[in-house]
Amino acid sequence: MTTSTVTRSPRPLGSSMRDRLGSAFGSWFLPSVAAVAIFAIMVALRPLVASTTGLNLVLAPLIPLVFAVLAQMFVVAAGDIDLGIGSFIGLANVVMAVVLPTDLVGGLLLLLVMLAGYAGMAVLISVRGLPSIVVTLGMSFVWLGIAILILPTPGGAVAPELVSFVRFTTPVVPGVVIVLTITTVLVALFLNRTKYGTVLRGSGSNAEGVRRAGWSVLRAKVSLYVLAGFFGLLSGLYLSGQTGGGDPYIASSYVLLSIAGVIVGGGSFRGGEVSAVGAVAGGLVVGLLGALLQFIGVQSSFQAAAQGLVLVLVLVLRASVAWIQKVRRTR
Amino acid sequence: MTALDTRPETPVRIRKPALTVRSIVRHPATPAFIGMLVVWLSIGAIAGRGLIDTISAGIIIATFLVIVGIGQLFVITVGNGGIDLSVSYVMTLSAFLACQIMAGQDSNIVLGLVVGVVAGVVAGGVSAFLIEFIGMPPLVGTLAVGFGLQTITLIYSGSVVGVASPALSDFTTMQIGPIPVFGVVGVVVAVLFAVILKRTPYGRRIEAVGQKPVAAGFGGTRPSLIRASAYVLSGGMAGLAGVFLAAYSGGASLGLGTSYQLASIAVVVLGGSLIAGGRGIVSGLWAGAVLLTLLTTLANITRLSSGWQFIIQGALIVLVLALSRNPIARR
Amino acid sequence: AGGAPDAGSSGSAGGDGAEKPIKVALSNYFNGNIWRKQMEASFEATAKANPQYVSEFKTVNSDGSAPQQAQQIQSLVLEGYDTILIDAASPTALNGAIQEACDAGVTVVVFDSLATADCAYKVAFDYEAYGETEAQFMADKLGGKGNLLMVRGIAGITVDDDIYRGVTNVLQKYPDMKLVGEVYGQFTESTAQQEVAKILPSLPKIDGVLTEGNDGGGTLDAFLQAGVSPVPLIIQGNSGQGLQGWAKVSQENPSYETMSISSQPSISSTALWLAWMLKNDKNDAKNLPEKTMYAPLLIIPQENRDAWANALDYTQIAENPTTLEQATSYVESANAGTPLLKEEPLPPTS
Amino acid sequence: MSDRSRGDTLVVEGVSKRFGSTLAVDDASIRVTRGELIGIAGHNGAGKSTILKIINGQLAGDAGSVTVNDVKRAADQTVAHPEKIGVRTVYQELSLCASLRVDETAAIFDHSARGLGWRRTAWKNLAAVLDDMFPEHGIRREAKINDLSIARRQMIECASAFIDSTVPPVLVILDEPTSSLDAAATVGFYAYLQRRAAEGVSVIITTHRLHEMIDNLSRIYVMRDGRVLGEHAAATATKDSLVDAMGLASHEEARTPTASALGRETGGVARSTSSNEVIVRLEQSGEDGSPEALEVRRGEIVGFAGLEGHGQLTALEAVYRAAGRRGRAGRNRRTPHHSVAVTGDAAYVSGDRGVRGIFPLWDVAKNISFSSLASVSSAGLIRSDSESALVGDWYRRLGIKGTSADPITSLSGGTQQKALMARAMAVGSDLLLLEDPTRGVDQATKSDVYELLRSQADTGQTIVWYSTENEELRNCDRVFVFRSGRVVATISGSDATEDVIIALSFGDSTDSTHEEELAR
Ligand SMILES: Nc1ncnc2c1ncn2[C@@H]1O[C@H](COP(=O)(O)OP(=O)(O)OP(=O)(O)O)[C@@H](O)[C@H]1O
Ligand SMILES: Nc1ncnc2c1ncn2[C@@H]1O[C@H](COP(=O)(O)OP(=O)(O)OP(=O)(O)O)[C@@H](O)[C@H]1O
Ligand SMILES: [Mg+2]
Ligand SMILES: [Mg+2]
Repeated sequence: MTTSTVTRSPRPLGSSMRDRLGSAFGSWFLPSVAAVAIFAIMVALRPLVASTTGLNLVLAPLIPLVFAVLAQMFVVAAGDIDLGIGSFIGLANVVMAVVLPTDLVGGLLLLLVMLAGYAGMAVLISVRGLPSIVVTLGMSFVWLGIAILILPTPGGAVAPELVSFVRFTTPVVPGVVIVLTITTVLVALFLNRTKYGTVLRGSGSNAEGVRRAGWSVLRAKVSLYVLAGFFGLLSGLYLSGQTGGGDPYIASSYVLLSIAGVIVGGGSFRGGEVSAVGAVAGGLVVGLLGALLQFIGVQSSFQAAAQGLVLVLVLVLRASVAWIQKVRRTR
Repeated sequence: MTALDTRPETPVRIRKPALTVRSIVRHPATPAFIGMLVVWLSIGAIAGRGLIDTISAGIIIATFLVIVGIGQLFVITVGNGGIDLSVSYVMTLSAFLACQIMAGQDSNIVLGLVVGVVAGVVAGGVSAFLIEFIGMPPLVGTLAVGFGLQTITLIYSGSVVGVASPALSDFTTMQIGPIPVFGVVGVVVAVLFAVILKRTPYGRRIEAVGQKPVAAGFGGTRPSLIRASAYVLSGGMAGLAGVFLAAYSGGASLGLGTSYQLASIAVVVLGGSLIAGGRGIVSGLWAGAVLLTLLTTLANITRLSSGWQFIIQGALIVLVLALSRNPIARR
Repeated sequence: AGGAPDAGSSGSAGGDGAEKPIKVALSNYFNGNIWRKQMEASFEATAKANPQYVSEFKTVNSDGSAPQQAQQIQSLVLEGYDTILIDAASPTALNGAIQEACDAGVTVVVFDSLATADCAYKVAFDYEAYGETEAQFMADKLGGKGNLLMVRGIAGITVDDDIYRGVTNVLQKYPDMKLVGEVYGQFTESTAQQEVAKILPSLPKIDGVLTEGNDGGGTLDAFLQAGVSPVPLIIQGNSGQGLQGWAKVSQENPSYETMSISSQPSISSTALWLAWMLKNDKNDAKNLPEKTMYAPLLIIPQENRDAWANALDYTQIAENPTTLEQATSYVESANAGTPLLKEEPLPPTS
Repeated sequence: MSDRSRGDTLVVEGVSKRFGSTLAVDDASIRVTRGELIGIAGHNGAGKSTILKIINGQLAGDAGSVTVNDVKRAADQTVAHPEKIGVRTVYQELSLCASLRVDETAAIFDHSARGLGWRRTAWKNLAAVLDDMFPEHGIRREAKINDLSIARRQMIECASAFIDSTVPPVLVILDEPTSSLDAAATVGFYAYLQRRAAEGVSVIITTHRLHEMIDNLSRIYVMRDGRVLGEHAAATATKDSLVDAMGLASHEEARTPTASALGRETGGVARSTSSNEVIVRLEQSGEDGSPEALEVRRGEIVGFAGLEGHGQLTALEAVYRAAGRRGRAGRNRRTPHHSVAVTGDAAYVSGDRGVRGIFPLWDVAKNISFSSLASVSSAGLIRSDSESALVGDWYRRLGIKGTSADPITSLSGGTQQKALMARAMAVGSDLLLLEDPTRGVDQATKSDVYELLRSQADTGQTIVWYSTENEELRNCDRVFVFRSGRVVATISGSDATEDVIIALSFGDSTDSTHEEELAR
């Protein structure tokens, strides 16, 4: 008797390319290629970019953004979205510029309280089953309000030690490259090569399954949020060191940029589907995009549309690659 | 027919239980109405005057938020992570388009309104395409559309003198006795859409798709079409709100819609609708819009510092959420 | 007083052919309102009309993001611009990038919304004088007493803080003038209108309204719509909408007299000229006290109102295009320690 | 093996559990000795999963006690980490994380895998069991769970329950572990269980595949409506005796005369009441490659049968999508194996209530009227009197108790299912499609449903009925048996016994490769 081959048919009802997004190509590969490509174009246009100075100039402003993307990545890993990360980073910046220089202990304490705030949000979201998108939106006002209370108008002065720490570089390898590499490797190792990192990714993907295997899902969520808060603080640290002063609004654009970075970096809102390398690459892509458009000479008025277009293109590309893989597999 | 018909009659109670105090207290819109009353009366108590005029001014201004909010409510209610971040950009573009057509004359009011709404509908259609066909997450899809609209507006507005029709301007601010005509329009629109949501097959489908798209699909609807329709509706409502707002303020201006991007989401949630979809409460949205509109005034007349104003706003959003009962948890 | 943007091209600054043109970029952090659009346009018009002073120019904007603007500035350095003009997203956030640009030998001029970096030259509006001027006018008109409402800009930014400080400086001297209400109008006519409309019913009778720019027209509309009569004294913010509204009120009530004041978008041209002077070592620009000069605020008194109201579109903002001569005089007055902080020009005749 | 090897690993005494008005477990007692394999049989909703969750301490019971390895606790106490007392569970619904790799997944279960090389350790432990249990599993350690077939995922879950971890397994609880495994894998699985039992591990299994229990276990507890009715030695039990004990047989007898009373003696295609109008046309390529067509006529009841995962559901859904809307023609639908055309419109009853059926935020009335909104509306508005009338009518016809203003989630599963039946039937469509419609429905209601379906067919509605319960397919006029995506046989309803269907499902030779193909 002949055995006919059963092939996969498109899933019945309610299916769309959405299902393909993120699954097959939810990885670090495409964003990394994109980041390298953008960088290559920039070097081709201005060879100076490839020099140590050039790298420092181009990449330094991206470091806080990359940290913000990593922060967002941890929240997305939990299956949530953080609309408050921008104000949170702004508050961190204000604390580092205003409180830390005069009151080291009080400042550090305040930063710890901020981390505790993230843990609290995780508990609230997890235990009360609240929508993260609105809780974090509400908290964004709270962070901003505290920042304005501490520093009514931009100002303050960051401790010189912090400035020199952030500006650290070597003559051969630019400091920014070192920081980016170390961060990426550490986060990737943690997420992929430690057991708890794996549990955290698993908890975003199937919380019940992870709970049944004997892990605390609440603790996992709190861990992810605290990690997000920690990287938010790091982002604030680098912003403070780079700018030397405090500004509550400094990172307000990071909310949408960080979400875009995570998605471009192969993350998916279904939770658990994140990659550190991808997120860093996604952050670089989103951050370099402005510079690239500027190098190519896109008019300033067109920059918003160009950014939107690139977002769409990257996601369409990912959807198509996933689709092609799927078709090939059924052949 | 069969043995079934010979079964002794089972008493069937079909009618809904009567409106009891308990059912009112537990209604999801109740917190928003109570909040609205508390804020309104507090303003009156602190100021010691203008109780009626405060609420009529508040209701007029809340009406713009009610109109965009209704579109946002449909998008959120239809589920699947639905959120429309493009509304603010739609409002501004539609305002310019309509004002160019009206050009300070009364003869082209209808055409101006139609063009403003159609522009929003087209934008909503593009969002729907990106989200339902390409499979982009709504957050990113609508943002990409927003970026595109922003650029169009920036370039296009350079050549336009946007002055609204005086008659339409008068209409938005007209009062008969203490009753603001435009506020009545807002109530009528809210009632209309409440009826659409709760009393028409289309509205039932919106809520059904928001609860269980697959179940709705097997129940005879096309979830992706229903969802797409919500984005189109949202675009149209944002366009309408943009035209009215331009009329209210005499003409179009850049940044006209900016504050409505997140406010439109907040009022939906404040009003008791579920951010995860499946339950939309238009009455609550209306109260939430008035509440939010009057909240800044309350903050202003208490002369609190702006930092505290932000903190209170944020805390209020989180508090109302945390206290509300969510039948099905989260997204 | 005004002139076409190229009025200064006649070499009045002692042009002798040895002058070097500059390769200049404008970094604007936000172009989403009309003031910023006019500011960009002024820069581009001046640069385009004066090829002997400007060899190459370009405008970039960063959509409201300070870190992105910092990156843009660094990219501009890599692109080889020898001069960068910056309307800064934050007083502090760009200082690192600016310092690096200076270190790379780039002339940096910050203007309007300033950054505090030491190495940068600054073209400022004296916003404290803004507040003092309008408050003093108010005090004079109202005879030192009355209830005031203030429409402020955006919470937590320097401009708002400076103007407010100027206002309170003056009001301290007049104990009978009371600030009975404050709202935030976000420098946007429609927002100002809504916020004023909401707070009006809960305020006592208002005698005057202080504003911070691009908000007077909306404020006036709010009073008119609330049926307040007579309309209080509202300081206008130089927008076409506000000036036309003021003209209309005056038609009905000839005794209604107020003023209009705001910053000028053409400050970008002033910054451009300063950069050129620095590059060519003219007018002792390098030795400006604290590297700071002022661009005058534009005041429209009653008698200039109709000229400006007719010259402006509904959404436009009044400005006096800056010529090289004007810029030179601003620099000289600053060097002399008597900076020109305000001017009252008539609209340029085109 | 220690000398207390024949002691009791598990003693459950007098456990009860109530969910609202449902008494899910009623004074149940169970005993498992060391190294014993026992089964729990019972109808849907009998309380099997519930008692298992009380045993492993994930759910608090209301009364009774549970003793594991001589440690006794009250049943109302939950256990945070059952794996620490050697109790392992494989749940009915899969609990793997789609985004993880196989070795990462193994590590999540394996608390002994830690330190450097934790992934290698975890994989080594898992692979040891996998190789032993399913020698031809073909699972690679780098594969992502997302890319694995359901069968392979189930293999991983089964294997992970037996790995050597910090605390070795003492009692393993398996809730329907073999539902996606093919025959060969199932054989390997039970052989493995026997070996582990010989080492002293105790195992409790639930499955609806009764012959598996009879062939492989030592004792079988039978549950019905929450009560443990008795225990049967597998050696002497037969399928009939179990079915008897589960209370299905009495129902069987009660139903048969009704069926003949309805004039269905011929039971074949050419039933007098059915017209010749073709409602569904299903084209496939025959065994020799030539096209062949299967037709369903107006008024017919046709069952879709076969082993799970052989394309019945795909075909049923394709029929639904091929149907038109009211007054509109449908379109041809293709599946990998069929081209489907339908005349008229269709309504669908889903068996997976939770995901594909109910609208949990709504009351019962809205749930029922959802598919018939047009008929209760006038001028675009839903008329509440028409809606009430429609809902009331179906409340009476299906004998649903309570108020239609109750939230649907407050109803018992079976009643929810009735509401879903009402939703689909109220449409009055040409075609009624049923996907395991009696899942979770009690026996009395089941026979009501069968009668109702028959009467609907008599009024000219065509019914296509997918079922995993082969027993109930005898209520069909004809049954299409699926294998590897194609219809391989059509038999008349009266011939559709479990044995016949299973024999046809497997074909001449057991097609043990189909899972592989399904997986790719
Ligand atoms: N969390 C719950 N809330 C309410 N009722 C429940 C809950 N869990 C189970 N029940 C009810 O308890 C009864 C027993 O359910 P259980 O899941 O134990 O059945 P089962 O024998 O495992 O059935 P199946 O063979 O379908 O798996 C059913 O009537 C079910 O509807
Ligand atoms: N979109 C899809 N992606 C992946 N696999 C699929 C898809 N559609 C069907 N399959 C696989 O093809 C096989 C046949 O599926 P189908 O649903 O038709 O069979 P079935 O007998 O109805 O299955 P079941 O009863 O297990 O749901 C199944 O193993 C299923 O997992
Ligand atoms: Mg079960
Ligand atoms: Mg199936």
